[in-house]
Amino acid sequence: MFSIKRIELVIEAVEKSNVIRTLKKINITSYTIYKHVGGAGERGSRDEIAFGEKFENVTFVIACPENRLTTVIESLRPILKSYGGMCLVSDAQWVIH
Amino acid sequence: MFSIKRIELVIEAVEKSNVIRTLKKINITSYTIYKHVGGAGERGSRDEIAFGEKFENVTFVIACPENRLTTVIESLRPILKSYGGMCLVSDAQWVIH
Amino acid sequence: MFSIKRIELVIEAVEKSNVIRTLKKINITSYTIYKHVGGAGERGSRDEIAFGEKFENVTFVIACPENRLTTVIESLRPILKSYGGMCLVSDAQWVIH
Amino acid sequence: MLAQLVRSDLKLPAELTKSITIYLLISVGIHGGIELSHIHLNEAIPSIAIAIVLGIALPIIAYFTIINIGKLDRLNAVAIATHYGSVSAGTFLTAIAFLEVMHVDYEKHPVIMLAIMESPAILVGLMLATSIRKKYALGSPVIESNQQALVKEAFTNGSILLLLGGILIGDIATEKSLKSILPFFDQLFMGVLCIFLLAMGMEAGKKIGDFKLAGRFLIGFGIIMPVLSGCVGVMIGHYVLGFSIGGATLVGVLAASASYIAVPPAMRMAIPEANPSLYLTLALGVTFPFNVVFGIPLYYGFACFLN
Amino acid sequence: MLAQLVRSDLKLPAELTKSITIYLLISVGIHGGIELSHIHLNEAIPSIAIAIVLGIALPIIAYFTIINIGKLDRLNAVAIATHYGSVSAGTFLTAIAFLEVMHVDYEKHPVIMLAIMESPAILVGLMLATSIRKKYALGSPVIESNQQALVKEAFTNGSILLLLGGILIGDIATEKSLKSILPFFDQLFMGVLCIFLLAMGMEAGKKIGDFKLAGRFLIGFGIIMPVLSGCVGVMIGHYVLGFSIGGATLVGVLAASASYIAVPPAMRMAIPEANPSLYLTLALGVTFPFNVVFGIPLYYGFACFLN
Amino acid sequence: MLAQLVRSDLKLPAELTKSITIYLLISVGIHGGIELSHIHLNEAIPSIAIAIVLGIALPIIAYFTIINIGKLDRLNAVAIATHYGSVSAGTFLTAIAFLEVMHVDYEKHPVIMLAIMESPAILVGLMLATSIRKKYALGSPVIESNQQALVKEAFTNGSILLLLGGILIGDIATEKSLKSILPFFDQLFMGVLCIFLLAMGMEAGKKIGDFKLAGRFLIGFGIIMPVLSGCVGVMIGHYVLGFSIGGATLVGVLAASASYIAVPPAMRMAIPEANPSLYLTLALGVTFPFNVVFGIPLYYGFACFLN
Ligand SMILES: Nc1ncnc2c1ncn2[C@@H]1O[C@H](COP(=O)(O)O)[C@@H](O)[C@H]1O
Ligand SMILES: Nc1ncnc2c1ncn2[C@@H]1O[C@H](COP(=O)(O)O)[C@@H](O)[C@H]1O
Ligand SMILES: Nc1ncnc2c1ncn2[C@@H]1O[C@H](COP(=O)(O)O)[C@@H](O)[C@H]1O
Ligand code: NA
Ligand code: NA
Ligand code: NA
Repeated sequence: MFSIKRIELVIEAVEKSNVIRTLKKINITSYTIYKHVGGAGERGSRDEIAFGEKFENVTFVIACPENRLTTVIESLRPILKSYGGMCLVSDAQWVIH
Repeated sequence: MFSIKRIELVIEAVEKSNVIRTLKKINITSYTIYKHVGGAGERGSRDEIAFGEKFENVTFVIACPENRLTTVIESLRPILKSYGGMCLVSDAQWVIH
Repeated sequence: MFSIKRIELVIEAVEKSNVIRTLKKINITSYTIYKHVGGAGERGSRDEIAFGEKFENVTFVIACPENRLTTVIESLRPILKSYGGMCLVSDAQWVIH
Repeated sequence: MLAQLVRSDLKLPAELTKSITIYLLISVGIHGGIELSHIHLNEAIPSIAIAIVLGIALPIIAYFTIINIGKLDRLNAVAIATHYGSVSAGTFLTAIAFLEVMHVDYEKHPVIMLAIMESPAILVGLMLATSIRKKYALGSPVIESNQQALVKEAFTNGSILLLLGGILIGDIATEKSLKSILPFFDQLFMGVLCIFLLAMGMEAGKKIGDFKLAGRFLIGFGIIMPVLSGCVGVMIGHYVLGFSIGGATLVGVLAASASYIAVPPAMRMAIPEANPSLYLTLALGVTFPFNVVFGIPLYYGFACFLN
Repeated sequence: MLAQLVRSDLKLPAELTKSITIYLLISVGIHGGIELSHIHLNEAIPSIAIAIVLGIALPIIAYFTIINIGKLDRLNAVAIATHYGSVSAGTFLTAIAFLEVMHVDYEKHPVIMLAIMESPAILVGLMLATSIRKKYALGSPVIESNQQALVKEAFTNGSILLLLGGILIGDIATEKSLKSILPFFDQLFMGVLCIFLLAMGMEAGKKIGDFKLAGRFLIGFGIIMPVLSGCVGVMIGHYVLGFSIGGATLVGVLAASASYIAVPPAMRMAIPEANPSLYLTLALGVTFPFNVVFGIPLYYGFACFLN
Repeated sequence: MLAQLVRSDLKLPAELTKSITIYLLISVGIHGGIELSHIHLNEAIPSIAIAIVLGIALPIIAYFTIINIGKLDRLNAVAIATHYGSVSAGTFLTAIAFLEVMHVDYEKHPVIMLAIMESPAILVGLMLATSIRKKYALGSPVIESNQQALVKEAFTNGSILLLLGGILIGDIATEKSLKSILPFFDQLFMGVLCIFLLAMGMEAGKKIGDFKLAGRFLIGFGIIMPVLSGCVGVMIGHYVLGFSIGGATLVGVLAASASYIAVPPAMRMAIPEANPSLYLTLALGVTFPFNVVFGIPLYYGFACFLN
């Protein structure tokens, strides 16, 4: 096991492909995505509505080495600024296989 | 970035609106919800069955300031007591946008 | 509240029942499952395709006492070795109900 | 082969079974509504009254049976009993398919009864649970706001609204506009019902593994209770409501069937102390398949015998 | 009872409403395509031109109306205005059902117009937002790559492709092969549309709670805007395109309807400064139900009056 | 336009395509069952035997072809080869639609063969992989319990059960009760198949981007393998089973088609060392569209030529 940073990004579903593009640019190609995520925050409540699945959230979980954390966060920040969302960072151990 | 507490509450889907009401009462209006969550625990296994989606779990993730943690937990505890579930608390950093 | 280890295992959906069997063998019968999880990693991108839901990921979240951590991880490791995936371990507090 | 099906990996998508249920409820509502548009409202009052009486009496009878004969604790008994006072739309639909294949005519009032009988039992269950908790000085773990939510939902849950909506459409729509929607709601009905029964069968089959959990007494209860209430229902249909063979059979089915959609989550919220595996296994794994395979022909046979 | 429905727990599965939308778009495309196969391409050019002109003019008019009469900030105004330049397939389908129940014939060109009018307004909205940001020196928070993605999607979104795909099938398929698919795409149409309207109604009803948020001016706008553009549309259909009563009604409906599927996510990406609750409430909670209940008969009445 | 569709945002809901697959398998089973009810069981034995022989022989032939001509490692070769020994229900259904549009009659035995040919190839693949690992002293990363689960699933997977269930219904149901379900299972068949092909086409199209990954040899293999096995299949259908043009075409299609539903997850579990992108791209992105567009008419033409 070695230490990594666990980034948990909750963001509007319309921004999904934008986030993936952004991560690719800084060479982050490993991530996990949860779709159909509901939520509530400053921008009101977000939930699947029958005719607008794009008004839900998606969650990205990204495990990245500590020294890459700032790069990742700085490239995600503009998206968070424009479209809102939540980004949490915590410590975790990666189990080597 | 500043420190917050990350609360992760896994609870039966029937209790979803009850949890939202409870959080509202203590002025917590920001949370993220994962639906259609399966699981197993002391109360047997819970999974989507075709005719009873209400026998699944939902997961709430709530990022809250450390000084509000006790209030949140104490107001959720009665629900956990009656209906079971899991509530984990961990440390995380909130990325300011 | 008492301290536990939070294990977060992202693995291919075909392995779901295998993981459950493995956990049962070491007497772990409490876990939470997220289905229809997308992702990308060394083994390419994984996402629901209309004719192959088994090519998605599932995520297991397991809260276990610290002294059981090694057992759990060692029994999951062969699966991770064969089929890839991600396994993160972090510290959390379990809210007693 | 059925056993294979159950043990197999095959799972109908949950959204499909929900969609099918919606379709079937609206369809059966429309059918009922079309026929009822020829009927005066007054004529429906006896059926409505009987539906309410059954919905109140059945769970009480079931409760005392379980308590006195079986040795279950009281709150589990209430939770189970409540299911038998409500109805199963799936069983009702199968009975209609059965009558149609047998070319037996039936009155349409039972469709209204189906909508009405969803709710009263839930209220009775709630009241029984509250009084038990008081009498035996058990602390109630039920959050108050839940109780209010429950009462509201007992009367406005989806099935009721879909059924009543269908009845309304069938009742007020002109023949001309009905013509354009009937290919969808009428011709496809039996085929869709087939898929529904397949899904139900698989769901029911998955519950069979939990049989040991329920124990012999409860399994016996899950079979004898519907037989008795089914026969009482047929008699009420025949003697009190004066229905034909088909109509009396349907009243029997309403009485005999146990809810597995609306009541289980209501009981989970209202009586968290009870074990959901018990009532789900009974309603979905024992009584539903029993009614579909043996019960419906039995109640039909009994209705024929009375005539 | 409708209110009950809305407040109830009942929720049609999201995948069901999506599937139904797909079915309806293909079906209406096929119907259109069958008729259009008898028509020369040249004859369709005027309708196509009008569709583009409406798609460009309507959002601009709507924008200046909101800015001048209401006191909304400019970016929210653009976001709302854009919705009124695009179209709502749901409203269009309801209008077709209305005409069919009334036994009124209609030209099939509006089906092509429906496909075309999805896109231009989105581009106009984008351009308005960009020029406003420049003029008032607002920093643009829109990520560049989003802008490109948006333009591409404006022309290749699902609804357009399904409609055009249906038109193509209806146009080129032989009568023999059509015969085998028509039971599915034709006979079921009205029944499926029923379920679609039920789902839409429930979705729209859930928006009613947000009315206070929108304020009096916007609600007024959400009703008067479609009335005016609907009547203009009918006049264009009648005088410019020379359509019959049915065809003119449909052009009116195209002009009057506000998109609630394609435009909202586009505006969310293009104008993150705007409040999605405002435009969603207006398009889905005000204009859509208004058009379905009052608008369509009104435009039809106006078309009759012109003839 | 097809390219547009693929690149677009449009995605049929996954639950819809699953539901459609279930419907199509049951429907084709029922059709087959109705016809087979007139046939003696003995007459079906040769078809069953041929199905098993093809299921065993084809993956072995495919394996040695890939190993000898291409330069793929052995385990990837096994994984790919296994797909060609199994069958694709989608291709089979398209072939039936093709024959029906051409008004060509066909024997119903191939429906049984379709059910049977799902399984044997998976077992052959498992055995090949095991023996390769032994021979080349590769450590097996496959968890033992997985192997058992796999063998069980090979014989009881959903498609098989739905097909056999349909056949059973068609076989034993009386004409009267069939009448009530046929509007659903018969009249809608072709329309639903349309939507299915649309979904499949989009899925297949999304695989085209992975073509470079597969390399020239594999793409060639994905086209030539079905042509050869398809023609052998037609010859077996004609000379060994004595089928008409339609029946021989279907045997050809069974031999030519590569599984993309049952086999990929089985191979993922059985041979984790192999690259899923390779076999998914080949089965879904190369062989399926090739068979639908060129293969079926080719095998049909060949069957005509033999007669
Ligand atoms: N404090 C919080 N805890 C958990 N989730 C949050 C929190 N704040 C925001 N979110 C999530 O982020 C989404 C966007 O938040 P906002 O931009 O504040 O509307 C919400 O829909 C929630 O899913
Ligand atoms: N140790 C655990 N680790 C992960 N999830 C758990 C654990 N215990 C309980 N859960 C989750 O909480 C739900 C309710 O647990 P219980 O009340 O113990 O039946 C389960 O269905 C699981 O999803
Ligand atoms: N660094 C990472 N961060 C988040 N998720 C990951 C990471 N690496 C792998 N995963 C997840 O694990 C799955 C399998 O990874 P792999 O075996 O590397 O292809 C991926 O589809 C992701 O969902
Ligand atoms: Na009952
Ligand atoms: Na418009
Ligand atoms: Na084959």
